[in-house]
Amino acid sequence: MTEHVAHRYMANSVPAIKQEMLDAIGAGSVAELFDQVPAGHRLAYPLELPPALSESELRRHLVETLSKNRTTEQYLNFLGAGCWQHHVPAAVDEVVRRNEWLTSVSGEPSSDHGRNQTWFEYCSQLGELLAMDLVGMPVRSWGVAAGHAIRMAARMTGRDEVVVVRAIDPERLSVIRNYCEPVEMPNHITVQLVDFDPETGLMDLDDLRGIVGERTAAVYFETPSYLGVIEHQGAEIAAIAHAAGAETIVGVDPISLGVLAAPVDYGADIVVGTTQPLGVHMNTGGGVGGFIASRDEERYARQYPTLFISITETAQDGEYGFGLALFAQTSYGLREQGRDWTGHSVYMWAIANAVYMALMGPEGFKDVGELILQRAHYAARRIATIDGVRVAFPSGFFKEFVVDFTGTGRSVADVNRALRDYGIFGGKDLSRDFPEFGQSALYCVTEVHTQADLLRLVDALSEVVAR
Amino acid sequence: MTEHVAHRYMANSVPAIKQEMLDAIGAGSVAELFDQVPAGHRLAYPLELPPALSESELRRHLVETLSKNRTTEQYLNFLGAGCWQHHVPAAVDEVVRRNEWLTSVSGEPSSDHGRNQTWFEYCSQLGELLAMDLVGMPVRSWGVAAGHAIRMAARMTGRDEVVVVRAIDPERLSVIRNYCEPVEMPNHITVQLVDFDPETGLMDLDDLRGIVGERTAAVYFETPSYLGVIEHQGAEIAAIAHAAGAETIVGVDPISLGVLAAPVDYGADIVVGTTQPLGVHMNTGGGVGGFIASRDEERYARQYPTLFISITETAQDGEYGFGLALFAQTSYGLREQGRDWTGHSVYMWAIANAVYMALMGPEGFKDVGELILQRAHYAARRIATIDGVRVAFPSGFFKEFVVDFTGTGRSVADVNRALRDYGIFGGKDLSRDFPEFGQSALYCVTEVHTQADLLRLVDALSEVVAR
Amino acid sequence: WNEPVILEMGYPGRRGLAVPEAEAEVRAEVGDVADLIPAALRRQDRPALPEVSEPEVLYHYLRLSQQTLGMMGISLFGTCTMKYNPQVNEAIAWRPEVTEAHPHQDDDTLQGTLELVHRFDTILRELSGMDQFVFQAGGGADAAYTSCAVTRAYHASRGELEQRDEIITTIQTHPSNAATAAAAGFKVITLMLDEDGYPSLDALKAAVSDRTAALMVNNPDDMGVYNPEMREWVRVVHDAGGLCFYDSANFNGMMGKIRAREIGFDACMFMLHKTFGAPKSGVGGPAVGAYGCSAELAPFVPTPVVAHDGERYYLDHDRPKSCGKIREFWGNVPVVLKAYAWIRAMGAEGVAEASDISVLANNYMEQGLLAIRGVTRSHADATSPRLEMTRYSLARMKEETGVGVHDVQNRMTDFGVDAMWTSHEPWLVPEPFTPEAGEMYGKEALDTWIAVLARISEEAYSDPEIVKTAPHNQAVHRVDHEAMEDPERWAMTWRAHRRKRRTDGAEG
Amino acid sequence: WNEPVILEMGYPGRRGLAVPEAEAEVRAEVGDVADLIPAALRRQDRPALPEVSEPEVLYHYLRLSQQTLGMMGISLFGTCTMKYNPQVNEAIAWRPEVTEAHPHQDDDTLQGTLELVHRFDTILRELSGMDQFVFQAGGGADAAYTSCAVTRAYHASRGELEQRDEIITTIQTHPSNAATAAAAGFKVITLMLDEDGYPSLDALKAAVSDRTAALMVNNPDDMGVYNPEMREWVRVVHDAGGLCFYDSANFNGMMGKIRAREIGFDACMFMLHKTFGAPKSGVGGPAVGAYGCSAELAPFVPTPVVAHDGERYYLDHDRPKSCGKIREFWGNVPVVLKAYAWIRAMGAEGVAEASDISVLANNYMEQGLLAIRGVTRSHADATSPRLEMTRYSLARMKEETGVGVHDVQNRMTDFGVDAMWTSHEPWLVPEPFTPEAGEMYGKEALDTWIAVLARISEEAYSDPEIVKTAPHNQAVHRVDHEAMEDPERWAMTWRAHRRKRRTDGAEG
Repeated sequence: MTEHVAHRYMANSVPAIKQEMLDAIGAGSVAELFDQVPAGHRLAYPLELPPALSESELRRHLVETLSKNRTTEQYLNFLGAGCWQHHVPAAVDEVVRRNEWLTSVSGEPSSDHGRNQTWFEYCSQLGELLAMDLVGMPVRSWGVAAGHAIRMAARMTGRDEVVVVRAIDPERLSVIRNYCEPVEMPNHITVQLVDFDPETGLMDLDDLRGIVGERTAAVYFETPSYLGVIEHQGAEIAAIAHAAGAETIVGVDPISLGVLAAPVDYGADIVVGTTQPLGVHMNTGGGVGGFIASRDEERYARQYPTLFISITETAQDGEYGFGLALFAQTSYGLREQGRDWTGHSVYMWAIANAVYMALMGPEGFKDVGELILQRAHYAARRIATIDGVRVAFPSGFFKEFVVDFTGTGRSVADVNRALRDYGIFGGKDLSRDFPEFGQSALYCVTEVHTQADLLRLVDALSEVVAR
Repeated sequence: MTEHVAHRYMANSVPAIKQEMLDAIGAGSVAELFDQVPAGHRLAYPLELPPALSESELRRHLVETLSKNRTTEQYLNFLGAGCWQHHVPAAVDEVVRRNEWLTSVSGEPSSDHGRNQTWFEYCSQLGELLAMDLVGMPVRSWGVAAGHAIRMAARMTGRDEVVVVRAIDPERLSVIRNYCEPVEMPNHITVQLVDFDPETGLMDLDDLRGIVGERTAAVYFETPSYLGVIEHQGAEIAAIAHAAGAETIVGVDPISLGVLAAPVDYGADIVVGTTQPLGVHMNTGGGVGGFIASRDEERYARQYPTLFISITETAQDGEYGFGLALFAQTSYGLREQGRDWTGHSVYMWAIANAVYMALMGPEGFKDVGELILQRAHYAARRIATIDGVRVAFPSGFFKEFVVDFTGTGRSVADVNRALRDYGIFGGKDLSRDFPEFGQSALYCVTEVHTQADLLRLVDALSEVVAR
Repeated sequence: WNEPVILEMGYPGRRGLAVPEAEAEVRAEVGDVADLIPAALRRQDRPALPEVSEPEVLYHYLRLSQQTLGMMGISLFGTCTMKYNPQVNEAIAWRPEVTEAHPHQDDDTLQGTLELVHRFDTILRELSGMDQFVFQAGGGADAAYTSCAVTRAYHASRGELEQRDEIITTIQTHPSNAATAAAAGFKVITLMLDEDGYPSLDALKAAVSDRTAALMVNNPDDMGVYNPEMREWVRVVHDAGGLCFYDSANFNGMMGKIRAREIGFDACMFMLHKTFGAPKSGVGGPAVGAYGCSAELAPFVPTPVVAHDGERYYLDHDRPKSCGKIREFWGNVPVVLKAYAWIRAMGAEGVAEASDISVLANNYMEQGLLAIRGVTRSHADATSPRLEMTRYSLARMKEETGVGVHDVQNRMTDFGVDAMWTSHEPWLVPEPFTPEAGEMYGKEALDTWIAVLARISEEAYSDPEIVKTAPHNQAVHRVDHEAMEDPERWAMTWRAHRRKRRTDGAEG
Repeated sequence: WNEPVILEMGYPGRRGLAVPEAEAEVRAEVGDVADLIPAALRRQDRPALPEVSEPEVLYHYLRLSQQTLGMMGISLFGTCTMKYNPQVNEAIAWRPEVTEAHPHQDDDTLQGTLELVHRFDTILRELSGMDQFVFQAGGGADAAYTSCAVTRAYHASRGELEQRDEIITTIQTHPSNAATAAAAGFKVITLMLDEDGYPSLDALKAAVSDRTAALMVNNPDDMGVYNPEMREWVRVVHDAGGLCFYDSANFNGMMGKIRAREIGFDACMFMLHKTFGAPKSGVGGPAVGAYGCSAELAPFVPTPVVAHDGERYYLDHDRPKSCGKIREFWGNVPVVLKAYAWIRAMGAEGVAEASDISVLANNYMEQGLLAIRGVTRSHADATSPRLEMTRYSLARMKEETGVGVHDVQNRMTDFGVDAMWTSHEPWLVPEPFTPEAGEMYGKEALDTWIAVLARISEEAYSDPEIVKTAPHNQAVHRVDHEAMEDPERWAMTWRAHRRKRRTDGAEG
């Protein structure tokens, strides 16, 4: 029992090997090597951790604990709101799980050639979807991407205000606010929210015109918006921003880009968005990622906080090589003088994204966009037929829409609790963040929802609100 | 809808490519290429298959259908009887699932070097466990291995009887009978069953002596036996066989070999057994595999029906190469003149076995063998304390033991049905195949069963039989 | 670098896996472990397995996997239908609902699996016209053996087994038919080919008699030649009281075109790990030879059979006429699942298109390959197009340059092209090879394959040494095949290697 | 062979994935799809994505994975703790209970995940002495930013934020501390090293004032040097009203030896993708910087926090003093799960032993490396042993042979050894490198690493061209780094590459 058994993860966890190494360096004990750590720094009370488990015990412990979860395989799920249930092709998972890249670090182009090429193919394919030439390596989320893009715009313009659409995910807005710094900070960027039309969910352009001014570094809006609405005034918004000398930053869900115009086509200067829908599981929220893209102009390139992968030539004629570009301007290169900061992000998901985009191709994106539109609109129309239930913006949306239960006298929390008995996760409750919609929920319908699923939802909802 | 969409698995499923190829060969249509197939051979009625599914539809269909199963993760399982629940290390699964070997065929040593080496390492490590120098590539099951080994012995000795222990899996015995051919066939091998002692489950040596004779090609027995008993009269049995000029064939469960003697040490000439416990999931019975091993003598080697992998030298000094050996004597080489026949087997499981044995090492096999012994005996002793319940052979067993419910007045079918309500799969019902044990079941306890699990079983059994 | 053999690795005391200790109460109750084992059976020595850590084991085998070409390159392996193994099928087959299930669980707890197997049975019936499929056979040869066992049981039930002791096959039917027939106790009669590439009807008639138990035959054969007289063959055998078994290993070119039962066959088999997209796994399995037969033969198939009573799926064990077991349990369930998933992804249209493409692609390749110096075709004068594969010969190249098919195989791997298949024994044409284009690879890949062979032909005619000493670019150089046939030098295990090397006086 | 870029592959009309059609009733109800999109927002062009089949995509990326060395070779990447990523952790993290869960599901349906996260929080508290951990930060730098955000909220709550606008760090603390402090709006004061390898206490005292918001520091630093005066540092900063943040990125040598809170720190962060065995994924993530802090700072951490009311786990969103969100949702759950699994496999003893081994192994390597011609150590005269890593220099080699650290990095990959880490900027010693032995690799691997460097040193002194033109053995030759910094030539996407290549008048 007290006998030392070597640990399976540590090849040198064998007393004889340790002694060999101690002998080689002429040390009497391992403790000697920690001489510089004063006694006063050492543990004041002994470390108490749960006992070490063998793999079979560990596996069972984890499986049994996780079995307390309910999943979206078991439940019909209509939650989206920044983390969406799209089909993830099995080939994507197979590729992304390969130990070769999971265990890679940041070696030389020679040791990481395949991974670097894959990252380049992520940027390149996203660039085709966005019709933009400059795409950075991904950042940690859409909100993070928006935050960095706003800071880029502030540095580029030397201005200190940003105009942000109010129909935005409150979590994302909170991230943006953290990136814009509190008012006490000297470089604080003031976030000005611009209203939306309560009838259509579209941006109120009059309000926008009133807010944009000479301190405006950028106007930021999204399409589809958080409320699902396809903001189609992009060209007008960009014109207003540009007229004031501000940058136009657009946030997009890239899975819409087979059917929706690329933001650059209606005037975007910087485009940000999420990478999660492109082949990444929801992972309880751990699947999110963000991107930043722009025209390939030095003015923009020099402000990116991200790493870049560039294709280049090698010592061998006709061979492609791939390496980190513009590394020197990052926080790795310049510490506090660098562009914001970079570090671990979600690069493995960039591999998933690359595989996903390659599998989809132009037609796949068109097909999936159309299917989502069809099924989401079908769902909204059927739901709107339920007594007392209203769809706030019944047209011009992509995959999400606001369902208003106020007329039923039931709260969203109530409805969702009741739906769980039907094996359904109802939409995201908006009643706290958007009280103006009353008891409303954001429903998400994607290509994974069949007509039968949607009818099952409608039946359940009908029963629940009729109670 | 009727528009042709290229199929995702077929790169040439594009009309333009097909036309390019037709043009190249000067054919007017694909139909022309089937000229030799007469009209009278063609489908008489059109093919009706369920509609093609996209990956997301397919995935969901399969997951939803399979969710009707109950698994041994959800239920506490005591079924064994030839397919056992042992811990499968995750590293084994990770390795065995690699597409490189899944998609390999049988190329040259140069294209399949890594796979061949891994197969060689399977044979080599199994050889260490068995203390035998000649190990063939695996066959499809333990029963298949036994059947081939008996035929090898018959060819080697020119005799036409085999003596087989009666305490054997009836499924395995049925396979053996199929390999020994019906009496109508000229090369029929007569299977003589030898009794076991009803007190101990060990072979009745007097009966054996009476049966073995000059027509006996081989004596076949197992340890542990189907009933779980460690047959410790191996040396005596082998002596009786050898005295009659017969071969001794022993079947073993290799996971016992860290604590049980290697059969060669008590006289085995040919050793067969299962590979499933060595890192292969039960797979609803699809995890089974068998092996054949012997001393490295030409007399044996020339009779194997299996493929062999030999280590050898290459054109480069000091380099190892691996290739198929003794291919010419197989059915691939000699058709009906070959040794029995070979073909697809369970070679991917040999990779799993190789990884498993490497992870376990000598100490791992010892530890797991001891743990199984301890927990299985603990379970048997606790179960034996239940009123009316008897353990048929309460000592000298490895991981399985016979629990006799006759005294409770309940049938095994009844008990097992009741146990399912406790989330437990009870032992294999023996009442049909071994009526002499009355209402008995074969219980299997392995390293995955904790004390708490065993007590849960005992509690459930106590309640069930007390009803 | 040269990856060591695992048995050379490690350090005493290192561990790759932790085994928990028994609980204190368990230890107390059962006492000393040694006492639980009869003295005669206690292991005395310590098996000389490697002692390595988990990462060392993992990365060793991952590196070895990387030294395996598989479909990372181009692999057109004839008589074996290289097919895409869809990743979704793998993903599902590795879920716990499949891997963590025991075959003896009560049918009520396996309804999902039983349903899928039954659905797939129904699909195969549609594809073949047969009335019952079983999945117990662990490969194509195992299915051929199953057929022999069913044939025995059928004739035995009629009291004719002793009389009917012959099985007829053809020289281009897979060797496993002849071999399993012989192993099952039958005499084997093998028909040779006529100038059209298939045996004549007259040859069959001469072989058939009241001793005929069965005909075992494929069509098209292993050279891609279709025998248009097969209906008459079946009639001749049936008239003599024999059964007809159709080895559908080469079904890929025929999918959706013909049905074995409609041509008159009593039984057939499909290789789920070839035609139906499950992995071939190094021609190694786990695999499934799905055996199907007519209602007349169904009582004789191995037990159990997956059945459906209208409400519930169950395993039917109660089949008194059954030939018994071919293998323990009821088949390689994950493989059946993958095959089912494959056909559900293809549908009837996809299956038919795959057949079209594979035949078209083979004929396209033939055009390119026959233009290469030193390449000829078997039965060069037969005019009918070959189906999904073609048998070629490098006899001319060998004669003119000394470079034979084995050299070319090795050289191909230098270009990332998996070694091509030659031919089953016996080689009817010298220096044979048999690529099968299949439906997976794009035309670009086929063009590359042709170009590689063309380049090797140029090398053979200009600098044959390059080809004869290949490979130059792979994880290993050319191996010494002779040593592997010599009892003094072959070594099927590391312990044999160490022993024989010691005897040689070499190194250690 | 040279793997093409995916955008060069394919054929018009090929598909890699099927998207189902909407059901007939759905189509009928919603009408023409185009009408569902406002005209101004309809996509007019077709994105120039590749058109490839599923197998083509799969094998392309599998081949690229094979061209990535990772831990298939030996990788001792300093400041980053290369650690085994246990396969069981991966297997569990990819189960549907994790992957197929939505973060907004009701807490009742996420009890399993919440329990594991909460258990892990408890474990990290034990390891650090802190009172609350959050996992929202998607990496170590993100955790540093979290610390800055908490620092802001804390000082703001006391009305001191405007006054406290400085953060102090040291030159051998990871750049992300300085960078996030600046991005958070603080002025950054960076202390330089003294001859002992760490900044003097006096330098700190000189920097501290009533403008000090916080100290952000690691210990040991990125050269393996431990600052024994850290208790005094914390006292000095606290006395001035500042907070102290301990960047525990280099925790591997310290596990089980020290606790940040006991030394006085207010907050710390652990990198779960380094120290706790989750994959590093190309220093790319998904990753987690677990941020922990004292009870005093806990009200300010990002929301939500995983809590337990004795019966039920829940997400606590109701934290009015919170600094808000650092990132959407509540963290990279699979990474937290893997880290939890890792520590459950290690236990307290395993963790302490890992720390011992990593320090022992580093000192063992130092012995071997300093014996190699051209290799020196930073602060050569400092006598205290380095902990889990050591900073070396190849300045002498560069001077004597012209071979620098970049050349050596490239040459190492020829031996299957991943390029070693140099040093974060700024390089305090010329031509630096920083291997970190860790506890995963065996002594054999460390010996190999030393031997490879010794061989390269011999090459540098005998035939430097070999080293300068390396790699010779890899999937790619040495790349043109200059082009990647030139706006006219860099190309971060294929479309940029095509455009710029066209402008160059080259090729296409």
